[in-house]
Amino acid sequence: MRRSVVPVLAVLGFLLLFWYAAAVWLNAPWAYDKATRSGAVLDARSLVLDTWTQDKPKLPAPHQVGAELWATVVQKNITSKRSLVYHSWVTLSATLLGFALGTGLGVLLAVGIVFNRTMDMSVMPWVIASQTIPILAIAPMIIVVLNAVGISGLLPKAMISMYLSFFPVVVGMVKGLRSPDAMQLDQMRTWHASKAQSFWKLRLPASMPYFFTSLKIAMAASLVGAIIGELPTGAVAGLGARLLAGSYYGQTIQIWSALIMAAVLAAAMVGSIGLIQRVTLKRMGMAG
Amino acid sequence: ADDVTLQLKWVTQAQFAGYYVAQDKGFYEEEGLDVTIKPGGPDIAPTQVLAGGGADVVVEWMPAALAAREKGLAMVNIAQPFKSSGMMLTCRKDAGVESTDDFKGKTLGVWFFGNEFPFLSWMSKLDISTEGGEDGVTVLKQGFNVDPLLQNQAACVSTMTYNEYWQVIDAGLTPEDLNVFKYEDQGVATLEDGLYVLEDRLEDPEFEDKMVRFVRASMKGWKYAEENPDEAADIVLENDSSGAQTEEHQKRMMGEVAKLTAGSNGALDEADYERTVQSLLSGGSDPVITQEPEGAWTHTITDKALN
Amino acid sequence: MISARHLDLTFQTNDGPVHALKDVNLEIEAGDFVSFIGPSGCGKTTFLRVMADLEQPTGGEVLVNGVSPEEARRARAYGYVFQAAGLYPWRTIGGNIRLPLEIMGVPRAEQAERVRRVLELVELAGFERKFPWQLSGGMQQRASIARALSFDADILLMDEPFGALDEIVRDHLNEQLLKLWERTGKTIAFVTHSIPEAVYLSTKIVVMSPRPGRISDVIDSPLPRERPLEIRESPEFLAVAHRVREGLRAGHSDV
Amino acid sequence: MISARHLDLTFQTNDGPVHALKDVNLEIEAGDFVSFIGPSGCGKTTFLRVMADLEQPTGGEVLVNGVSPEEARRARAYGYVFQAAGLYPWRTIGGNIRLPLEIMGVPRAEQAERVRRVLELVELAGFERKFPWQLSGGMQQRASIARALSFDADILLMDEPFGALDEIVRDHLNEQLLKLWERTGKTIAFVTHSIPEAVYLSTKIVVMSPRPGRISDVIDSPLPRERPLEIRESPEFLAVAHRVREGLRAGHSDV
Amino acid sequence: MIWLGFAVVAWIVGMAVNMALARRPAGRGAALAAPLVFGLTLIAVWEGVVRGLQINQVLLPAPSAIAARLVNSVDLLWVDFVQTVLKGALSGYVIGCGAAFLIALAIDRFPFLQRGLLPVGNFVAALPVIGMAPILVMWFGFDWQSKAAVVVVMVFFPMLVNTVQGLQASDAMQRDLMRTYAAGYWRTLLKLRLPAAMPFIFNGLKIGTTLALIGAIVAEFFGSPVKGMGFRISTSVGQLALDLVWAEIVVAALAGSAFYGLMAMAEKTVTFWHPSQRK
Ligand SMILES: Nc1ncnc2c1ncn2[C@@H]1O[C@H](COP(=O)(O)OP(=O)(O)OP(=O)(O)O)[C@@H](O)[C@H]1O
Ligand SMILES: Nc1ncnc2c1ncn2[C@@H]1O[C@H](COP(=O)(O)OP(=O)(O)OP(=O)(O)O)[C@@H](O)[C@H]1O
Ligand SMILES: Cc1ncc(C[n+]2csc(CCO)c2C)c(N)n1
Ligand SMILES: [Mg+2]
Ligand SMILES: [Mg+2]
Repeated sequence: MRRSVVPVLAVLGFLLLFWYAAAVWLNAPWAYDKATRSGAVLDARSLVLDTWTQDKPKLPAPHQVGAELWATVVQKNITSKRSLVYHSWVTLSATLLGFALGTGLGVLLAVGIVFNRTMDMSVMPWVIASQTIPILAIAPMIIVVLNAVGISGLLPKAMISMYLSFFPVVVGMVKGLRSPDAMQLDQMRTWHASKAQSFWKLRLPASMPYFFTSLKIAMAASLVGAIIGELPTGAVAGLGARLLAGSYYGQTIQIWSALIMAAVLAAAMVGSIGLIQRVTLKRMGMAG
Repeated sequence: ADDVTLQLKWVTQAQFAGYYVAQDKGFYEEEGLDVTIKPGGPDIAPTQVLAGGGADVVVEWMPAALAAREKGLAMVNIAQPFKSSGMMLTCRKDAGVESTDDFKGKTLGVWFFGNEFPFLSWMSKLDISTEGGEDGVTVLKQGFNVDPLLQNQAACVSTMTYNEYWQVIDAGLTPEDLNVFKYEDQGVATLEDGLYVLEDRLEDPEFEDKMVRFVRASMKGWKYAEENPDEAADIVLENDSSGAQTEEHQKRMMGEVAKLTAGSNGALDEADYERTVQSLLSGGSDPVITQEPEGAWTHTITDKALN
Repeated sequence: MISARHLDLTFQTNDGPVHALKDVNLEIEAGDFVSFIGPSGCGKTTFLRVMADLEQPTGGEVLVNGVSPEEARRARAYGYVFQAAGLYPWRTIGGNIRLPLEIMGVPRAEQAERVRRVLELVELAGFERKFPWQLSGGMQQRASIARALSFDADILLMDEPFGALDEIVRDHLNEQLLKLWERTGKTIAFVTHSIPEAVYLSTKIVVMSPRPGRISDVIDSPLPRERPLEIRESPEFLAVAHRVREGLRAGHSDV
Repeated sequence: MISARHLDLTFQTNDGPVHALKDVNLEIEAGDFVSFIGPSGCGKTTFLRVMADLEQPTGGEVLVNGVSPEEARRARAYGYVFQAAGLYPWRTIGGNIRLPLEIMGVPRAEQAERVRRVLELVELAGFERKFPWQLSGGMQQRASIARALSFDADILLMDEPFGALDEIVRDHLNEQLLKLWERTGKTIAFVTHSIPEAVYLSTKIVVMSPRPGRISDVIDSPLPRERPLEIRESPEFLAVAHRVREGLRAGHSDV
Repeated sequence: MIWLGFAVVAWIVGMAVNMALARRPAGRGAALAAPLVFGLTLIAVWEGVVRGLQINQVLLPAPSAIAARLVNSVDLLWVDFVQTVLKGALSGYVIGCGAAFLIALAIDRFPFLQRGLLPVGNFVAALPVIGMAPILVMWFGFDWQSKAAVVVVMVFFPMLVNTVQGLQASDAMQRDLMRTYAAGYWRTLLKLRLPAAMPFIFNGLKIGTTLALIGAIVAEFFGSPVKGMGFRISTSVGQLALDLVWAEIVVAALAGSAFYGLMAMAEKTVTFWHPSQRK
């Protein structure tokens, strides 16, 4: 752990440098554009300065994003609509609900697939095919249809999260529930264990490592789902709405700060699953 | 109180100030209505929401509504708060666009999602192909913002007088750098932001009565907004839950929107309607609508509401 | 106790059928210690699995305690020790041994008592709360034997239980197993690759030959029931070992 | 040929250091067949790995052919047979044996010739085009021996190469290995758990004891170089075996 | 009512057929037939419900209407397919997977990078790529290049992580063997670690197929020329041409499944030796 501090810092430092350089490169055309229209001549110094301080840059400089984050995360009351914390919470709640639904659905499907040959043979290819459907295309329809039957607010977004997050859970859990080897299953047979007993005492515990790995993927997917769900709900609130509004008004700084917030959110949630995983597996004696 | 759900065409902004003012000032309440305003967004088709029963009444542009009507969704215009069109094409002078003749061979940014119909009628009136090439224009599906113009990816982009145009200005281009072509000036203006409901629901007298009260209160809201633009902008800002709108932009937008609503008391002007229909019918090989629509509007609501 | 008559078993594989057992006839008396020995792939495991109702014969008949293997399995008539220890990594040693007891619905108090007893039996008292990976391979194997003993089945089926152990540990466990067998009078079927092990442990040695798996020799051991380790250097022992070796070699022309 | 002086090796683990080898001294002459025997975990594998430059000693010195193990490794002085066959599943048997030859840049024609020859040596002619998983465990093990033989290194390091095989196959391979050793005069270091195997094969038997790994006895075999299988019943053989067993038991109080 | 009955009957019949299929011994035929029957059942139920409940076709068109549109608009669908799948998705997929592969090699070669780049990379991978789409459209313009860029970003990390993991998949003993042959880095890479990494690499490649398609389509929502599957979907919703929307979705699902299937087949031939492929 400690050994990685220096390399991580080095990589981060390099990224930052690269970012500043890219900002100069990408924002220079607009600086020149402005200069030619106003008839001014740009020297190197003022060019660099200009590219790092534009209002709507093609790529905002890191300090601009940092300042925006500081202003919207720390300096705003967290109940204010202009606080990123508020919007993160909106997204997070949909993410968590969708994640819970997706995990539930995924586990149920996996159990069905493992225990029922009919399901195994007919459902799996369609689960894969379902993921090739561009979700952004049907997201508005889902929302309209759910709206039509009177469901609105958190749930439609959560449904889209669910749609994206159940897939990794199904795949991982099918693998996990099938991970006990033939010998372990035979053992159960020699003890004349019932199906339920071999599920609770063998298949389920054996699937735990797979379960947590899929949870991590599902959590990230769920966040993406919540954000997608926020785009067509009318950009009401949430990180997705911030992305969209930023995009609508060309506020790149706002886009980037929402993006970074989303990544922080994802990293935090995936990290906490990792933590739970470590504790659980350790208590189960599977941390080896 | 009676429940009414209104679906807007776009995100919360001063374009819809009248409705927010009516709600905020209690005009709806006075009429015994409990109104829910649903903001729209880039992927929300108000026509579809109406069909799905997600809203009782929607704000929509007339070309989209008529197109939907021809597709079998019987939408009826019950009121028309916007008298004139705010749509225009904003071009860079340095891209060499001085008049409509200069469009040929250029790249133009156009909104789709039901907003492309006015542009297509205009081009067919000008007899310019939209398939690209020397004598045609190359059409870009314009995203949410005016980037293509700023980055010289397009010679012109679609803008609204009250919104995107000012984003261009905010970005640092000056009015002197630009040439604008208003659809109104080109004689191809189509009616924007009207209120639409489903035809069969109007047969229900109770619903009709609800709509009468709704339109009355909404128009009251619009007139209030025209008279108190700054206060109206503040009300809009309060209702913007994304927290992304700025006061400056909304006040300016309210000022511009007021110019468009100014000539309307809410009742649809038949002449405007005829002009819109003719413009849409004349769409060359692929017109937006193929036949004269019937029953696409009614005055019954506004008649009852305004007298 | 266990009797096989004209037993046949053919596996259907994509490469065509594999004849794993062919016309196998065998009688095992209650209290016998029977070893199965034979080259790899001759069907020892398959035979054991048929007895345990883990594999269905394609011909012939097996009776366990006078009933079919399935009924015997439902009556929990046997403990099965697999070739690998196969302990559950998420359960402690105690938890692993308790597992079959939980499944069979033994009351809690009795579970604890039995776990304690079998752990003592395999000399693992004090390791109850350890996880399998905290034990050496030999200890794991003993825990897996303890698990098979915990529910006191009359018949013990053991498939190369000591294959992975070094000679000294193996000798030690062999002694322990013999003692257990004597004390409890269980019937044991035991698969091994080691000739000395087979001779040392068994009252009956079954030599098998492959393709298709047949029984090529059944040797009733002349050795007394009481067997110190030194018996392995006695002439009787060497004679039996020799006979087993010859039997094996005969079926082994195709190495 | 190989000499170890005051060899020490400590592994650093999260549970603290593990002293795998302590003050190990040994001389192996060219042409010797040396067996290492000792309880699990006593450092046999570690010692072999040090000779092969796969592990760095933390103290003392090893010389192979008068140079350091690293130089010897770079000079491709030895073939190593691991405990498990370790064949690459994506290569055929022939491809696996060809692997070291490709790496060492042997010309194509000669590669084919050598593969043919070593396959014959381990009696796998005809299996060249099969994939490892299509062979039984014993055959895989032989293929891995063939691979180590293919490039004709002077020194052969073998870590329990016959551990997974049944007695008959094992006897057979033991004979073959002896013949090969006699014919080629290679130096062989051989790890085993089986006392008879160690005694049967070796000119020198190294008995090790654990925690920390030390050499507790080095026995020079009095048996002649020519060894029929029957020699295993001779008194000299049994005497050596007895001495090895005693040595093992001494270091084995902690089963 | 009749149509609702039809839906119920279709469901019962479909399930019965599949149950019968499942009881038969497994074979290639059943493995193909079962999902097919299941799909047909779903479609029949869909048709029955849409007609039975008289669902407005601007909300959910019936499969028959979608099929009709599919047949009538082949030219249009083909143009969109070329623009989105062949130009956007495929080129981005190749570039993204290729770059990820090369960088994985570099990371694997230099442990410093591995310790520094992977944690940062994991953080970057947590970025919702959807949010990147408008930015990339801004940077790379409206045509397929920006779609390819979005695809590159989407497929990059799954591929990178899998390849890095795969390169560590050879076991210690196999690596030691190469050491005893005094084989250098490149030889070890070529003869041992790359082949051993193949199952993981294909995992990344397979995940990438669906991501590539979704990425290319989604990116078109943020600006595009007037063709492409994403463009058509987003504009057709506005025109209430839902049958065309669903026709595009069907094409997308077919293309995605075919792409996935192709990779799965390649996997089967390349990693024929892996236990999961043997059975
Ligand atoms: N499930 C199966 N499907 C197909 N063939 C099988 C199956 N199980 C075993 N066989 C084949 O049946 C034969 C007997 O196998 P079995 O496992 O009984 O041998 P064994 O005597 O136990 O060998 P070993 O000493 O190696 O454990 C072998 O040829 C084997 O390949
Ligand atoms: N890489 C390692 N890290 C830490 N400890 C190790 C490592 N390799 C071996 N050891 C320890 O060193 C000691 C000697 O191990 P080694 O593998 O040499 O034993 P061995 O004699 O070959 O045993 P076996 O007969 O079981 O193969 C053991 O206690 C083992 O746990
Ligand atoms: C994808 C997309 N489609 C359409 C519009 C245009 N639009 C819809 S409502 C409205 C009123 C003015 O704000 C305008 C201009 C856009 N901006 N982005
Ligand atoms: Mg077996
Ligand atoms: Mg070892």
